[in-house]
Amino acid sequence: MSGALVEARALTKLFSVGDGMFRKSGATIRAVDGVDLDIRERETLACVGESGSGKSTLGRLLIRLIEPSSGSLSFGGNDLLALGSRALRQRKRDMQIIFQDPYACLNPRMRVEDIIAEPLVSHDVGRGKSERRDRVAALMDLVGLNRGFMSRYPHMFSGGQRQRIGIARALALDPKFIVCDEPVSALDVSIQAQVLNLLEELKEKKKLTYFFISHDLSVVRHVSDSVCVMFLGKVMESGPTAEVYAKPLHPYTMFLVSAAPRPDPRQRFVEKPILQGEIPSPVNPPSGCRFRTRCPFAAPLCAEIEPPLAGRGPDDERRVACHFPRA
Amino acid sequence: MMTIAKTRLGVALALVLAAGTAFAANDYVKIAFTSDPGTADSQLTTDWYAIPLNIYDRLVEAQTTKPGVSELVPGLAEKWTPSADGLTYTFNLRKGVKFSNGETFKADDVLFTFDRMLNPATKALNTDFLDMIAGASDRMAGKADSVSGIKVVDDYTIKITLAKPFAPFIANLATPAGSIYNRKATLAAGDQFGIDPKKTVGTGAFTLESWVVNDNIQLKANPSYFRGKPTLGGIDIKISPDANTQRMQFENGELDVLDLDNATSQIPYFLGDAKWKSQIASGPRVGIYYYALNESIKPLDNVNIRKALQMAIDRKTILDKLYNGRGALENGIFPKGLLGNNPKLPVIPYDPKKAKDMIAKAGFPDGFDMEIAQVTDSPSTLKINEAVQAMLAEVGVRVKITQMDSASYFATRKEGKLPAYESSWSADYNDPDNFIYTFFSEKNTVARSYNYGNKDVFAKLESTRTMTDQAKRMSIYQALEKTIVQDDAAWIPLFSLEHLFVLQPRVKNFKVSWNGWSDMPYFGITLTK
Amino acid sequence: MSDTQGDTRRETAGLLEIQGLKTQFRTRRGVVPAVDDVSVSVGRGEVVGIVGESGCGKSVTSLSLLGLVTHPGKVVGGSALFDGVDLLTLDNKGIRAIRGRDISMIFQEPMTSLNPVYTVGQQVSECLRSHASGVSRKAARASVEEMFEMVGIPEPRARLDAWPHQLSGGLRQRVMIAMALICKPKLLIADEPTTALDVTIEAQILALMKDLRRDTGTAIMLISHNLGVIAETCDRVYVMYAGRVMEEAEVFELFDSPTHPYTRGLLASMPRIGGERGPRKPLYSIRGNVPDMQQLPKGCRFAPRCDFAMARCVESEPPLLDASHATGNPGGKPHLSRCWLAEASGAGGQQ
Amino acid sequence: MSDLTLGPEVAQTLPEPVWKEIVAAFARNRLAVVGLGILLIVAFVALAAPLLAPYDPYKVKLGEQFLNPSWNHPIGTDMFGRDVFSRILYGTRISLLIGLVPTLISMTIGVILGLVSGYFGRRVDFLIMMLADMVLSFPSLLLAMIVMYTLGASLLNIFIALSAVGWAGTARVVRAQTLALKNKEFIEASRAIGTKDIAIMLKHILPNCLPQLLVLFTLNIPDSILSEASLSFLGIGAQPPAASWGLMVAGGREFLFNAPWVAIAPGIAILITVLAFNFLGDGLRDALDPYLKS
Amino acid sequence: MGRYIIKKLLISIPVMFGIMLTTFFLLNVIPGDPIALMMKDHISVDVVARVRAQMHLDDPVFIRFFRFLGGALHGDFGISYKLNRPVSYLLATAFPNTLALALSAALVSWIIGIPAGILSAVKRYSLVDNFFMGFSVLGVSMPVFWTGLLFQYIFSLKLHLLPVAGFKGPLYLIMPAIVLGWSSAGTIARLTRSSLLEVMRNDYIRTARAKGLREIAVVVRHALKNSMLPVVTVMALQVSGLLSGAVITESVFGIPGVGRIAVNAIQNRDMPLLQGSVVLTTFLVIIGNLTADIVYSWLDPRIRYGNPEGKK
Repeated sequence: MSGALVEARALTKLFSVGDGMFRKSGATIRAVDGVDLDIRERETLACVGESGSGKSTLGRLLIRLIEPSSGSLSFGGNDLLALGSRALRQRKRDMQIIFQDPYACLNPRMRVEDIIAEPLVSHDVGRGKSERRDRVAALMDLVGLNRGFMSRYPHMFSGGQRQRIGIARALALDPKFIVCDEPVSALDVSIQAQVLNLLEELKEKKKLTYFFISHDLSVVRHVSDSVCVMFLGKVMESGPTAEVYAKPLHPYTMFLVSAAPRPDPRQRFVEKPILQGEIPSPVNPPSGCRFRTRCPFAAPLCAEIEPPLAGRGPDDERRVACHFPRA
Repeated sequence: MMTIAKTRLGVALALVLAAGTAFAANDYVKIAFTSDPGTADSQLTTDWYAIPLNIYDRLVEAQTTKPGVSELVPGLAEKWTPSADGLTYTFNLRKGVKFSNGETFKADDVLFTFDRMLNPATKALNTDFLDMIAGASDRMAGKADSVSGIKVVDDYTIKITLAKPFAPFIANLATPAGSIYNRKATLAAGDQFGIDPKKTVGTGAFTLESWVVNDNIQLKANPSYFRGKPTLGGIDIKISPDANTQRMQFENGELDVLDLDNATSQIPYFLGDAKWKSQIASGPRVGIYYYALNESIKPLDNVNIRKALQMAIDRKTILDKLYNGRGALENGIFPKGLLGNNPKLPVIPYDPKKAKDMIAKAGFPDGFDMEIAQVTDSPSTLKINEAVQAMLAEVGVRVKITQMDSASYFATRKEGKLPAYESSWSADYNDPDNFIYTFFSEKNTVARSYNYGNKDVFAKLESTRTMTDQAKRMSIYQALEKTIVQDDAAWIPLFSLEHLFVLQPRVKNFKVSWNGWSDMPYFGITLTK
Repeated sequence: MSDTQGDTRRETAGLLEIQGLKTQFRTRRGVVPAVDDVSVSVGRGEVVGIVGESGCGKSVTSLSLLGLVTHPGKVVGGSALFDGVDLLTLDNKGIRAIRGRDISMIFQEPMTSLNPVYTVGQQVSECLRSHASGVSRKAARASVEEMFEMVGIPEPRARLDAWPHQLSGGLRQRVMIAMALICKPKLLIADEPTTALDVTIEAQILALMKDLRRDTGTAIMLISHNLGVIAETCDRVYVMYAGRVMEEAEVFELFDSPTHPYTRGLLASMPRIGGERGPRKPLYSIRGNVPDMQQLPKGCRFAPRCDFAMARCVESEPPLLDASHATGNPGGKPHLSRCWLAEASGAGGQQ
Repeated sequence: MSDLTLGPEVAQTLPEPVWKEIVAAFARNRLAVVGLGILLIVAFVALAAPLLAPYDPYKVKLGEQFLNPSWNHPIGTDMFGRDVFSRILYGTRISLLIGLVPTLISMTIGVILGLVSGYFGRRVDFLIMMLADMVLSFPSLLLAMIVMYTLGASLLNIFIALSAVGWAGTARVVRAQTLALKNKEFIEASRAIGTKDIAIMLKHILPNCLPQLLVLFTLNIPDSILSEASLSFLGIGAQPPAASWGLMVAGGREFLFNAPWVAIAPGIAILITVLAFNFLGDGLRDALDPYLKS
Repeated sequence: MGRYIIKKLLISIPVMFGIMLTTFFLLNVIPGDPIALMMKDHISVDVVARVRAQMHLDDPVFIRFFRFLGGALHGDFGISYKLNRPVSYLLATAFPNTLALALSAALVSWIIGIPAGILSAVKRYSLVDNFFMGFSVLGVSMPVFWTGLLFQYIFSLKLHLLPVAGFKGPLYLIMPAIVLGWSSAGTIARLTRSSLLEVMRNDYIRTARAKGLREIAVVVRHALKNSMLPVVTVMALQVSGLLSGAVITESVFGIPGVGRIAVNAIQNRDMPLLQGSVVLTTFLVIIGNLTADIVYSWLDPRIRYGNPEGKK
């Protein structure tokens, strides 16, 4: 494919439920189920979905933090899954991840300096302590942290600052690709804006490519060039963000977009469609289309045949997995 | 699941309650053992004779006439006649004796009993007491179906022929190992003999009444005992493994007799206590305390070293300080009260200076290291070892005390590899053979880790056994004793001690057995109300 | 400290009148004035929103009302008249009688707010039976079932015997709402009721709350950090920051013409779904961080982060000032703002 | 996650051992402070035993057995005329050694196996936990006894026996903690960076187990001391004439009546020391409570 | 549930096998001759050699082990060398005594430990806390045999209230049960306390309070049941601890139980008896764990009605 930095085909991850002793006896969850994905260089692809949709798992698969059960994955044209552990470790310099929880993602028993320097140490970058310290200081400047706080422990920082530490750590090895796993959802609104702006700025400066995972549709709208909507391990719809939001093709996308509360009191006078029911169990997903049990437009066909993710519009830019796409 | 647990609890409590009904009647004398004997079959134990002594009789009995003195008296045999060559003994048996199952005692029972001991299927441990009978070795080796030397003449006469003359044969038969069983009952009992109280049948003054393993054994008076009904209602034996617990049970009135062998450390207390000092029964033990020296370990192979060690131990102080002086120093092998005891033996002096000199002359001017082994959890042994450790340190001998669990200890000793150790031996039967042969015969000296090597002594020990001339035998034994202890310094004799018991005031007629054993017959002892 | 002088609102025969509430946490590192002189009123049947970022004291305000602040927190001042009774002076027994019956609460985490070892039916009926003695088990069960139906729990009868872990997050929150409403309270305090839920479920719960409010007339105090939730649900809104109320206004007024720089900043920093803003354009962001509650600035608590801060702001803290004139809404519902800019003179000059 | 005692909004930071706070929380617990005080004294006594003890604790004087407590012998003498007071002072050393060494050994083993088991999971985990189950399924005293018999009674072998018995508990705790930590985002972050497994275990997981290990450590020490006493009761503990408290109690129990001090004094020494460790451990557990969970 | 139990039992088979193998081999690498031990001073080399051969004691150790194992699979654990009775009989008679002791001791530990734990959790850092925790921890801090000795001294010899030793009725059980139970009460109290403190921090406690429940109802109804969950697990782990303690207690109080049998078996190299005891005690511990699991699930509906889908 043309110029895609990350290319996933039929990527699948199964998790077995139950204890580790008798794995066979447990049921399996198809957390990510046959996902095709292209992320172009310097693009932000957002992945949006509710809990259990497999978006975080997908993010981890893309940088091979967890091993896929099947499917293929390439990074910069190279088969990522073919790499041995040593080569993979080398490869990891190019891809990083930023986590959701600014508290859990930093080891409470390490100094900020050591946290940010850990990638340098692991990859033996930089000679000596002082050189590394310089690089850490530069990274802290880059993400807007006071370099004087280098020897503090994470708990002395606020959530936003911790998220900056996490970002600095992710940038330490000059990666090309960063998976942002709900990087702002644990932050307050005012801090969220700061971090989003920082990510945007870094993307320009460092020529980064983002895979941006979020459940917050307005954040996604803001940061992404294109978006994929996931539901129970499957991509339901994908395409340029503005178009998808303006004209959702999949009923699920439509409900998602309309459900998000907006800071506008007049919205209360707008009759909004509300999606009924609960998210089905991932162990026993519904037959056919996984969304059909909640879909008000479901037809008998939906229970029988699973709709493929089919291209629509010019260049197949938009894709949707629905037998009866809207509009 | 819950209900199961509840039922179990219920069952357990019910059992506890049920056990409560088995309280011994008040006319039972209450005594204690430190561990369960495991069997009442005297052929299968070499160690636990208290029950056999009370529930069986033997052809001949060793009766205690005075403290430390015994004589052989008729038991189930009214009379025995040795042949002139000392090879054949004819026993005339007592008539009208009944086993507790009602069977009448006959010569066949004797034949059966002795054959059973030698029958390899029995796996008997006490064969040494009968292996001098003609044909015994063939029977033991499985080469014969019967023992050729035992012949029933009629119901009340039996003839036993020995392979070689063996002077202490009759005394041998008076040991608990010579207990007589009933053929019918014993065969019927099979492997339950000596275990199941109902199936364990003897002619003795008591019968086995109940046996709760590790807890309690009760013997009941046999009303039709041929010597008359015992005055005791029975014997209640508690298994109380912890000596200290036993002692508290005694003080709390839960025991009638406290064997101070189980609580040697308490002797000073009881001797000094106003309430108890008059309640102490004591008797000399026909037994000797000694240190064994392993001659295969350097420098104990050097006779002068061994002599020096004999002189370096202040036996008097040990006797006085650790045993309250209740005993006598011994200088040979045969302790006081044993046939052949030689009071004229030269005294081994306590002379640390000379000892040190001798050690230096033997090539150890700086002394040497040696090891003393003992079993774990034996505070009395430890006490004496620690004292000796201190005394030998004075002459430059550095002693390491090694404690081993008893299984390792006895196994190592059997291999002849145990270092020096302290132990005691008391008489099974009143004959010097029981001592000197046990320690210094060729096969036993290795098994007891002396590794004594005087071939001349070995030969004499074998030949003297077969002598019938009692006086001559004794003089040879005394000569050998002198050679072994005084010339060869093969061991270090220490002393003989008294055996002390404390009794509740209600216990009367308590007589310490002639040999000073803890295991003793209780026939004749009475309880006041 | 004398901010009540600027308080013009005295007219409400309100259901709840919180005046000058102060709640502190005494920690090793010092005293945290988590709620500092907060006054909130709720009228009968009114839906009042309290919005603010984490740590601003919005939850502690509600917990303080019912005496649920636990060690080392302590209510140290103020009053809270509820139907004429000062909740803060009630003894344990008195406040217990109010809890769950007159005022009930639902919490953020429906996962952990239900006791895992009792069925949801038991837990809801326990609430009823502890307040209405003499309600038979059977009758309680029937009312619970009815309540379940009302809050939109499918198969209500079967769900009575369900264990919390068997229910999804949305259903659990419905159970919590049923529990809160079973005694027909006058006031429902909803503390971040949808924060832990997925967007589609959140929409369901918000819709449910709107319906319930319409049907039961229960007043609601809705606590949230989400301006969207507040905008769509509330009648009147309090904006809190660092333990203080910064702005109070009727909801349309607040979103149309926010006067406090903090409120304005918050609104501006929100990315919007329908926004025309291009994706590359940075968001407005309030600089800096929430102040350390142990070392609060001397003047306005927002001053260090405020783009409009003046010398005066650093010097002295403004009281809640009437800002209605500044928004062209004089004489309407009260609009108060803790900002010197809201003073009649200076307010108009700023946009 | 948040510490609710502070209210959901106030507790902004992840609980993190801030030494001042831990010390303060610890100081609130009077028993723990008393325990710590006692242990400091015990440690001092252990170090200074030769200076404090009026007599040679091993000197046998057969003429001076069972002397009553007096100015010359504050706690009297024992069955060999040795000064009980001096023996108890010296016993501090052995008993602390018996408390510390096996605990250190067993915890080191337990930590390594627990880390490996929890981190790598699967077969290794299955095997290690099976082994731990074996150790835990058999009464520890009997197991220690068998080991003691196998190796022979000596101080070194006590260390080995108690370690052989004691590691399993630690392994389980560390494993559970490792499992809980393994999926933490900071561990994931480290893996994403490409950090080696061993470095992750040592740099990330182990330090986060330390509060638990500290508590476990203080509570395992008294267990070791008591186990040795039990082994001594069975005759396979420390070997005479060592002045181990366990041995002194076991040996002195025979003289409870005529010379009660011989058994009671070392018993009280054990009691006080073990109690102090227990109080200290409980206090630490309490003070570290917010940091014990992952 | 049934599958769970079966699974647990299946896992316990290799565990039990491992313990048997280990103990068998450990006790065989050391010198120790049951026959020589039985004969002690009366040793006769010929007799020992003959009887050893007859009892197949000279066979290689693994042959003996598998011979034993073969018997064990058929329920035949052989005959004790020392006590001359079938191992199964000996254990069957000793087991109820140990069970009675262990259960009553466990009961004592709960009676002391649980209220102490609750009180000190509710009144944290108060004198009440200190007193009750101090009292329960005191039990853990004394060597069992020493406590036993003092009890015997005080209650039997001085006060004449209870018999010193023996096992002939409930009266005889009182002291050993208290001594042994007290020694594990501290563990229970500790755990109850920390577990209750932890539970009290949960959101649902706040919910319960917000409902207007009385504080006692909050603690008893809402906190206690939850906080007992980890306590139950420890109660099961107590089985092993109680059996260890029983070894000593049974010896001090002369109770004919499994602990003493096991100790004697080790001391006497009585392999059949030792292996039987190993199987029994291991089995007991496993049963204890299983019971805990079952009680746990009975208390915790999350497991009882665990959703097979494994949802969070």
